[in-house]
Amino acid sequence: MSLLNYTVYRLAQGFITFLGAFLLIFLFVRLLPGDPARLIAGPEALEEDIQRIRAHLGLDRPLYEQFITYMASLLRGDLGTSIKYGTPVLEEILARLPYTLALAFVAEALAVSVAVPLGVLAALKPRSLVSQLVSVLAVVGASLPVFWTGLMLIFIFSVELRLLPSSGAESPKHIILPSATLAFFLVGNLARITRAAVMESLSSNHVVTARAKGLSFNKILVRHVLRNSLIPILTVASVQLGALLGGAVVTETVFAWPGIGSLLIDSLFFRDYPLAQGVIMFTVGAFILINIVTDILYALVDPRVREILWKAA
Amino acid sequence: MSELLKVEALKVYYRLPQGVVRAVDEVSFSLERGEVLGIAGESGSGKSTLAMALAGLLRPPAVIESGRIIFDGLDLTKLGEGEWRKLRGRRIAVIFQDPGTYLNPVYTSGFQVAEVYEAHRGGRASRYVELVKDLYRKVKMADPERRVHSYPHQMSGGMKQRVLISMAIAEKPDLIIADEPTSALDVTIQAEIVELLKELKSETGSSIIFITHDLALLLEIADRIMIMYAGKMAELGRSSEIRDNPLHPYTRGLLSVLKPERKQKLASIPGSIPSLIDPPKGCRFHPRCPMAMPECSRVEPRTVKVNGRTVSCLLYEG
Amino acid sequence: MTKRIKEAKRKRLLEVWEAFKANKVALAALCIVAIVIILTPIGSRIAPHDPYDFNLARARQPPSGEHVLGTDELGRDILSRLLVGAKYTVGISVVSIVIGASLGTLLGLISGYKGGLWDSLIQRVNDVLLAFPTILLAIALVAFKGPGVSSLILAIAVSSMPVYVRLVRAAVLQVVVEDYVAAAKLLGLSSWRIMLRHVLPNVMSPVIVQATYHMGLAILIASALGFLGLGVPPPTPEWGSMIGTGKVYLFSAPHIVVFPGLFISVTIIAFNVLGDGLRDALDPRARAMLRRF
Amino acid sequence: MEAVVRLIDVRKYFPAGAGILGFGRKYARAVDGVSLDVYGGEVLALVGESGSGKSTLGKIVAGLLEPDGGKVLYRGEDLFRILGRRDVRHKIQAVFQNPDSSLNPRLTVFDTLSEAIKARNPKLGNSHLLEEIVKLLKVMGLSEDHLVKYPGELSGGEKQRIAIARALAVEPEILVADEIVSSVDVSVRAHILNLLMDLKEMYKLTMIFITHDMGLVWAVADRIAIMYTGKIVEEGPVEEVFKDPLHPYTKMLLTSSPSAKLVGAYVDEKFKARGEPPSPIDPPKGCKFVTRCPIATKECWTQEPPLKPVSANRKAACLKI
Amino acid sequence: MRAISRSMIIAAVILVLIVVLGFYLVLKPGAPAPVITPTPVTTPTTPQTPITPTPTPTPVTPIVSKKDVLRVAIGIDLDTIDPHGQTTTVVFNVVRHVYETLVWYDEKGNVIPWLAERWEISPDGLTYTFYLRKGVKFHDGAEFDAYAVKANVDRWTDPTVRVPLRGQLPIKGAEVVDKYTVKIYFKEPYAPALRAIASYLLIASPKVIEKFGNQTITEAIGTGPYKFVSWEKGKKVVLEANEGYWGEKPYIKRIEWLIIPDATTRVAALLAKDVDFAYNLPPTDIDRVKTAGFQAVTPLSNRIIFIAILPKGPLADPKVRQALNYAVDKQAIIDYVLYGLGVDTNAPLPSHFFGYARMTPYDYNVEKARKLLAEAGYPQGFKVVLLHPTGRYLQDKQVAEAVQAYLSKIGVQVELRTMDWPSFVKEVTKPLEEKTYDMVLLGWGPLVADAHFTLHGQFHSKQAPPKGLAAAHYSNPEVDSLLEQAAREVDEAKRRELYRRAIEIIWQDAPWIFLYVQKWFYGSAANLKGFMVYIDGEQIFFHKAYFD
Repeated sequence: MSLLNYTVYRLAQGFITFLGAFLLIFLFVRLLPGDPARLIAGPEALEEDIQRIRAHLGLDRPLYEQFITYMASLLRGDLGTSIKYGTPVLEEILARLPYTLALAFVAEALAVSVAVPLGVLAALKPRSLVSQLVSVLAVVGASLPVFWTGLMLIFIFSVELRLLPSSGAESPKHIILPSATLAFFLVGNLARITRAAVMESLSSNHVVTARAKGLSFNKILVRHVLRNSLIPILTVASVQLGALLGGAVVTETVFAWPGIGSLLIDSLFFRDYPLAQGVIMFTVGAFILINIVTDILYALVDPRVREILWKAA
Repeated sequence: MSELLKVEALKVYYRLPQGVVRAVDEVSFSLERGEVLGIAGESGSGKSTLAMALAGLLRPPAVIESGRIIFDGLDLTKLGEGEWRKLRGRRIAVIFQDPGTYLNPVYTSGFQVAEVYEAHRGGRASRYVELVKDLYRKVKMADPERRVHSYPHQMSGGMKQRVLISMAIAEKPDLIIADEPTSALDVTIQAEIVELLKELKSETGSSIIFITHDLALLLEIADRIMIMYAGKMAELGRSSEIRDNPLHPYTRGLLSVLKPERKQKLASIPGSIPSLIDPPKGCRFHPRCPMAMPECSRVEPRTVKVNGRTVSCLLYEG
Repeated sequence: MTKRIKEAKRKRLLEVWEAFKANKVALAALCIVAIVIILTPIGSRIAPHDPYDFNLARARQPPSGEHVLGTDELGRDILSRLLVGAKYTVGISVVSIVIGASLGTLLGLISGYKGGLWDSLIQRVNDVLLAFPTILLAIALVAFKGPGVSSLILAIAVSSMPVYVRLVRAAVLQVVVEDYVAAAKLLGLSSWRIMLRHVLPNVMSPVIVQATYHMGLAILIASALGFLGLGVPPPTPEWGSMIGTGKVYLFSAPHIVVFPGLFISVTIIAFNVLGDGLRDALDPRARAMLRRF
Repeated sequence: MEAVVRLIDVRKYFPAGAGILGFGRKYARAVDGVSLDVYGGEVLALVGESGSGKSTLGKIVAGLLEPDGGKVLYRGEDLFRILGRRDVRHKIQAVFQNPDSSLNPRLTVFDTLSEAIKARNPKLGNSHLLEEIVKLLKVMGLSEDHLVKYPGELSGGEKQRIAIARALAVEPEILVADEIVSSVDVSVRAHILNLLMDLKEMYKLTMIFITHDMGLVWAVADRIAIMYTGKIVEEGPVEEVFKDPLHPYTKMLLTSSPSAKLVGAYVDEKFKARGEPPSPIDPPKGCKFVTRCPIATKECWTQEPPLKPVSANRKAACLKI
Repeated sequence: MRAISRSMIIAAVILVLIVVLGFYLVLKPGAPAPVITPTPVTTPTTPQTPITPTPTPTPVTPIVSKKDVLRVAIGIDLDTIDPHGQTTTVVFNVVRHVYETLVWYDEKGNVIPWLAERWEISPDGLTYTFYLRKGVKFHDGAEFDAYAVKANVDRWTDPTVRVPLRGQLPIKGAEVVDKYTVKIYFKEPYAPALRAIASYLLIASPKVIEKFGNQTITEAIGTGPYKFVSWEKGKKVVLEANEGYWGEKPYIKRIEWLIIPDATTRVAALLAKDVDFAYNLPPTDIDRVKTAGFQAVTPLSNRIIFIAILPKGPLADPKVRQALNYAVDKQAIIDYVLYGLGVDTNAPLPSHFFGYARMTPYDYNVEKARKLLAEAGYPQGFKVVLLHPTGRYLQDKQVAEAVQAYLSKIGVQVELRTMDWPSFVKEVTKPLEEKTYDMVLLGWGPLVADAHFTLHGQFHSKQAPPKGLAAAHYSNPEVDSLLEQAAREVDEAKRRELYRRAIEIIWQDAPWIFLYVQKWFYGSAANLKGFMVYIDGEQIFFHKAYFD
C-alpha cells in the first residue's frame, strides 16, 4: 500500500469521525440555554425587538429545520452568518486563523527547541543537575496555571522592565510573551518524554551494535539514538500542537491575542451558534488532521511503522 | 599457532542495590589464533557477560572487578573508550544473538554495514556501497544488489544475521565474538550460518569465540569447549573429549539430555539454576549434583588440570 | 493454607511498597498526597476559623499571627478556606478521574478484547470524544446543570475518558495474546470472567499511573474553568475557584491568590511525582530485572 | 487404533497487508489443506520450522482458532459445533511455549490451579479443593510452598509445570504441547519431559507434541508429522522417519540438526541446508519446497505433490518417490 | 530508571518557593493590602450633575497635542459598525467618533443641538421638525441634508433591516420638507423621544445606505470628527482625524482602539505605557494605578445594581423584603468590595436620571431587620436561592457573596447559584412558575438617562418575564398606570411628579434589595487631557482630547 492510499484511507476515516463530531457539536451548541436575540439586543431591550431579531435569525423555527437549513448551506460551502457580527463565519475564522497558527507553531517550536536538547542532556547524564532540572521543570511548568505565568511574564517584562509589549499582536515582538507562556507549560512534559525516549534508545541493542562497530559517540547519538527517539517526541509535540491549534483560550485572553480560542469563547458566551459551530468544526478538523499528519510523519521516520500502519489500514 | 587472547582470573560483577551479582567469577582461559573456542552455558551462567567484557561493551552496573584480558599483548581492561573505539569493529568484532533488535530499524541494512568502514576508514558511509555488496556476496546473501537497500524489517532472520556477520568480517578482525548467533534461527538456517562462519574463518584466519547454550551445536564446530555454570568455569577441553568423556558432573548431565535413549526416561539434573546474588556455598553446582560429597557444600573447587584437561570439581582435586 | 495465601498477597503488595519506598522523593510526594487526602474529612475540624465567616472590615489583610495566610476579599481566613477546600478540590479530581478512568477502562477492555464491530464502534466514538473540545463540554454541562461540583466532575470525567480507552485497549491487545488467556479459554471460562480476572488486572498499572498524573491535571482544568467563570460557585472554598476569584487581586493583594496557587501547585507536583514513583514501582520489567539475579 | 481427532483439509489464512478498504487483500496461508489423524494414546510430534504453521495447527486442534476451511472432527463430531459444551471443552487442553506468558502474573499458583479445578467441578468445597490442588502439585513434583507463590517468583521450569498442572486439572483426553520446553534451560528440560511422559501414562493422554527439536522427538514421540509452509510433507513412525526419511525436506532437517546427529539419525551431505522458506503470502505454484530442494526437477515447479501413502504407516508428499 | 532523586525534590521545592515568592514580591503593592479608606460619597439630593473628572479647560493658547496617536484599550471587540445595528455601549462609544446624531447632550445631560441646529415639537407630541446644519459633509464627500436624514430614518424603520433596538426609538417615518428641514413622525407620544434620537439615530452617508440596502453595513461613513480606517477582528480598530470636520478639529490625529479582553492585562498595558487610556479596569487595581502616577477616572454610570426579589414564599411579604434591605450594609459593600466604585442612591434608579426622587434610606440595621422578620412570622429566617452572573458587573460574584454573608446574620440562608451570562439571562427570562431561585442579582443600565427606561423596564407588570426582563415580577396596577401616563406626558414637571409617586410606592414595596449605582473605573495617562465623559459614564469622547 502506498503513502497516497494510506493518506486517502486515513482521510476517509477522519471524515467519518468528523461527521460524528459534527452532529454532536451541532446538538451541544444549539441546546445550550440562552437566547442570542436577547444577547444581541441587551437586557434592557423590548420584547418586540427581541422577537423580531429571533425571527430574523431563523431561531423561531424548530431545531430539525434549523439543522436541515444549516446542512443545506454547508453543502453549498457556506458556514453561515455570524449572529453577533452579521458577517460570514468563514471570514471571521480566516481573520483569526493566522494568529492562532502563528502562536501555536512558535510556541511549539520554542518548546521543542528548548525541551529536546534538555531532554537529551538529561538522558545522557541521568544523575546530573540538568536531568533534575528537567524533572523540576516538568512538574512546575505543568502545575502552574497558565494565567499566572502569563500575568507574571507581563509584569516582569512589560511593566517592570519595559522590554516587551504587554499584549496585542502588532509586531513579531508581540508573540514572544504568549508563546513563552505556552512553551513554559509545554516544555517540561516534552523534555521528560524526550529524556525517556532517548534513555530507551540508549539502552537498545542496536546502539550496542553501533558501539561494536567502533562508531564515534556523536554519530551514535545522532544516528542511532536521536533518530530512533523521534516518534515519541513527535507524538507528544503533535498532540500539543493539535491542542494549541484549537486555541489556547486562557493565553489568548491574557495576552489579548486575537486567535481562534478567544473567538470560540466569545461565540459560545454570545450563543453565536453558526460561529461557534464553525470554530469548533475547525478545531476538531485540525485535531483530526494533525493526527493523520503525525501518522504519516511516523511512517516517514520509521519504516517499520510504515508497514504496520498500512497493514492496519 | 600463537596465543591471541589470554583471560586471567576475570571477575565481572553487577553492583545492584540488592547486592553484588558475581556474573563472571574467576574465569581464565586462552585462545589461539585461528581457533574456535566454544563457551556453553545456560541462562545466568555468565557467558554473555563474558562476551560483553571481551568486547569492552559492558555497561553500568556491570564492571570488571579484577583480572586481566590480554589481547595480542594489550591489556584490554586498561583501555579507554577512545582506544576501544579503534579496536572494536576493526580487530575485535561481535555478532549478536537476536539480529532483529541489534539492527537499527530506521536505516537500510547496507548503510549500517557501511558504517563500519566509515568508522575506521572515514568518509561517508554511502561511499562504501560496493564494498558492502561484496561483503553480502561473501556471506551468501541472496540478491545483494537489492538487499543493501532493504530495511531490517524487510529481511528474514537469516538475512539479518548475515548482515551482522558482514559487519563483523568487514575489517577482517583478529577476533570474532559470536554471542548465540544462531539461537533465534531455524535449524536449517542455523546450519547454513554455522557453515558460513566456518568458511569465513578459514578464509580470514580470525579466531572465534562462539557462545551458546546449545552444546550439541558446539560439539560440531568448536575446537575447544568451555562449560560455564553460575559464573564459574566448570570444565574446559577439546570438543571430542567433552563429547566422549566429560569430566564434570554438570557436563555429563547436559550430555545425557542431548543424547536421549529412544522412549526411555531421560537422565535429568534436578533443581534449577541458582541465584547469583546468593550462590550456594562451596561448589555452586553441589545442590544439583548427583555425585556431591559432604565437602562440596563447604569447599569451593579450584581449577585443576587432569590429563591435560581443565576442570573445577572436587572429584578431581587431590 | 488460605491464611498463607493471604499473606502471600500482602507480601506482594509489600514488595511494590518496598520498591516504592526506596524512592525517597516519591515517598515525600505520597506524604503530601496523604496529608491532602486526610484533610478532606478533617479539614473543617482543624481549621482555625470559620471558612465562611466574613467581615468586610478585615478584608484582604496580609498574613498575620491571627490569620496565618491572611484574609481574602471578604475577610475570610484563607488558611481555613484552604483546609476546608481540600475536600472539594481533591474530591473533584479524585471522583472525576475515578469515573473517567473506570468508564474508559471498561470500554477499552471491551474494545480490545471483543474486537470486531465492538472495537470499531468504540474507537470511532472515542475519536469523536477525543477531538471534542473540553471547554465546550464544560460550558454545555454547566449550562444544562448549572455550575457546581457535579458539572465539573462530569466535564472532567468525560473529557479524560478517551485517554483511558486508548491506553487500556493498547494494553489489552498485548495481554490477549498471552498464553494464560488462551489457557483460560481452554478452561471454558466466560469472556467476562476472562476479561475481569485475567485481562483487567494485567492492564491496571498504566491506568493507575495515568490516573495519578490526571489527578493533577483535573485540578488544573478545574482552575482553568474557574478562570472562565465555570467553576464551583461561591462561597465554596474550592482551590481552583479560589484562584479564579482571587485572580483580580494578583496585583493588589497577592496573598489571596498566591497561597491557593501554592497549595494547588504543590498538590499537583506531589501527584505527578507520585505517578512517577508508582510507574517505577509497578513496572514489572524493572522489578523482574531485580529479581532475576 | 482409533482416530480421536481427525483433521480434514483444514485451512487457516491470516490477512497480511491490504488494499484500500479491504479490497485486494492478501493472505498468509498459515495452514493450507492439512489432513491428519491423531490416534488415541499416541504421542504425535508435529515438527516444522518457524512459519510452517505447526503452532496454528496446534491452536486449531485445541479449539482456540476456528479454521477457515475444512473440518476438525472430535470422535466423529464437528469440534467447533460441540465446543460450547463444557465436557467437550475440557477434553482438549494445551500448554504453550513461553513460560513467562503461560501464567497470569497477578494470580498465585493456588488461584490459577483452583480456577482450573473449579472449572471442572464448580461445586467443590474449599477443603476438597485444597486437597485436589495439593494432589496435583505432588504429581508435578512441586511442594505446597509453591501454592503461595506468584509466577514472578517461579523459575521457567516451575512455571511450565504449573501450566501443565492447570491443563490436567480438568482431566483432558488430549494435550497439545506447543514447544513446552524450548524456552526452558537444558538442565531442566529432562525433568519436565520425564514428567510429561509419566502423566501421559497416568492420565491416558493423547498428545500432540509440537517442536522444532529433533532430539526431543526422538526422546518422546511415537509418530511424527513434518510441516513445511502450511502443509504436511511427511508422516510416519519416528524410528522409520529418522533412519529412512522420504521427503527431501525431512532429509535436510535431519542433516542440519545437531541434536538429530547426536541420536544417530540420517545424515546426507547432499541435503545440506540451503536457501530460505518461501513467503506464505506468495508461495511457489508447485511443490512449496522446490526453491530449496537439491533434487527438484522441472515438474516440481508446476505440479503440487499430494500427501500420499508410501507404505502401511507412512505418507509423504514428493513427486520423486 | 529512577527519574527523580532526593536532591530533585529539594530543587523543586526551592523553585516553587522562588516562583511563588517572586510573585509575591514583584506584585506586592507599596503597602501590603491596605484596608482601603472608603471614598467619601455624599448622596446628592438633587439630580446629580454628571461627573467629568477632567473638565475641558478653555485653552488660552491654541491646543497642540504632544502626541498624534492615542491608544485606547477596550475589553470587547466591536460586533458591528452598522450605525443602526448598535447595541453595546462600548461599541457605540467607538463608532460615535465616526457617526453623529441630530441632537446631543451637554455635560449636564441636557439635550443640545448638534447636526440639527434647532427643532420643534408638535403639540400632540407626534411630530418633530428638525432644521439642519448646513455645510456638513460625510467622509465620502456626500452632503448632509434632509434626504440623508430620511434615508437613515427609512432604514431604521425598514422591517427587513436588522435593527435590534428599534423599539427604543418608535418612529414611524420621516418627511423631507426642504433640503435642510426634515420631519420625523412618532407612532405615539413618546416622552424620551429627543433623548432617544440623541442616543440611537446615528446618521450614516446615504451612499453607504444605498450600497448596503438591508444588509449589514460594513463601511462606517459618517460626519463625525474621526474617519474609520480599519478594523482587525479581535485586535484593533483605527480611526483617523477628519480634516474636513464641520466643528472644532480634533487635536489627536489617530486613535487606535486595542481589544484587550482581560482586565488585568489592560491594567498591565496601561502601566507598561502600551496604551494611553484603558476602559473598565478592575476596582482591585485602583490604588496601583493611582500610585503609579496615572489618572483614575471614575465616573458614575447609568447602571443600578440590585437584587430582585421574586414574590414567592416568605418573600411575597413586603415586610420580609424590607427586612432584607435593612440587613445589608450597602456602604460597606461599596467601600470594601467595590473599592468605592459605587454610589448609594436611595431610589430604584440612578440619581442623575430624569425623574429621580430620593427616598428615606434603608439603613444598615440588623435589629430592625430581625424585628421585621419576626413580625412577618419568620423569626428563625428561611432558605433562599440567589442567582447571580459572574464577570458581568464590577465584583458581581463578590457582591453576591457579601449579600449572602449579611443575610446569614439575620437567619436567611442564601444558596448562591452562578451562571455564565447567556444562561443567566435565559434563566431570568423564564416565567415565574418555572423559576427555581428566589432572588437574582442584576444590573440595569439604559442608554438614556431617563426614569422611563429604568422604571418601565423593571416595574411595569407587562415587562415581567418571559416578555421582558423585569426581574422582580413586580405587579402593581397603580404603578403601571403612573408609568404609562409618565411615558406619554410631554410636560417635564408633570412627568417628574408622576415618577415621584411611582417611586414612593416601589420603595415601600421593596421588590429589590436596593444596592448601588455602579461607577466605572478608567485609567488614563497623566498627560492625556480634554477627553469628555459622556453622561452615562460609559462612553468617553476623545475629539477634544490632547496630550499635554
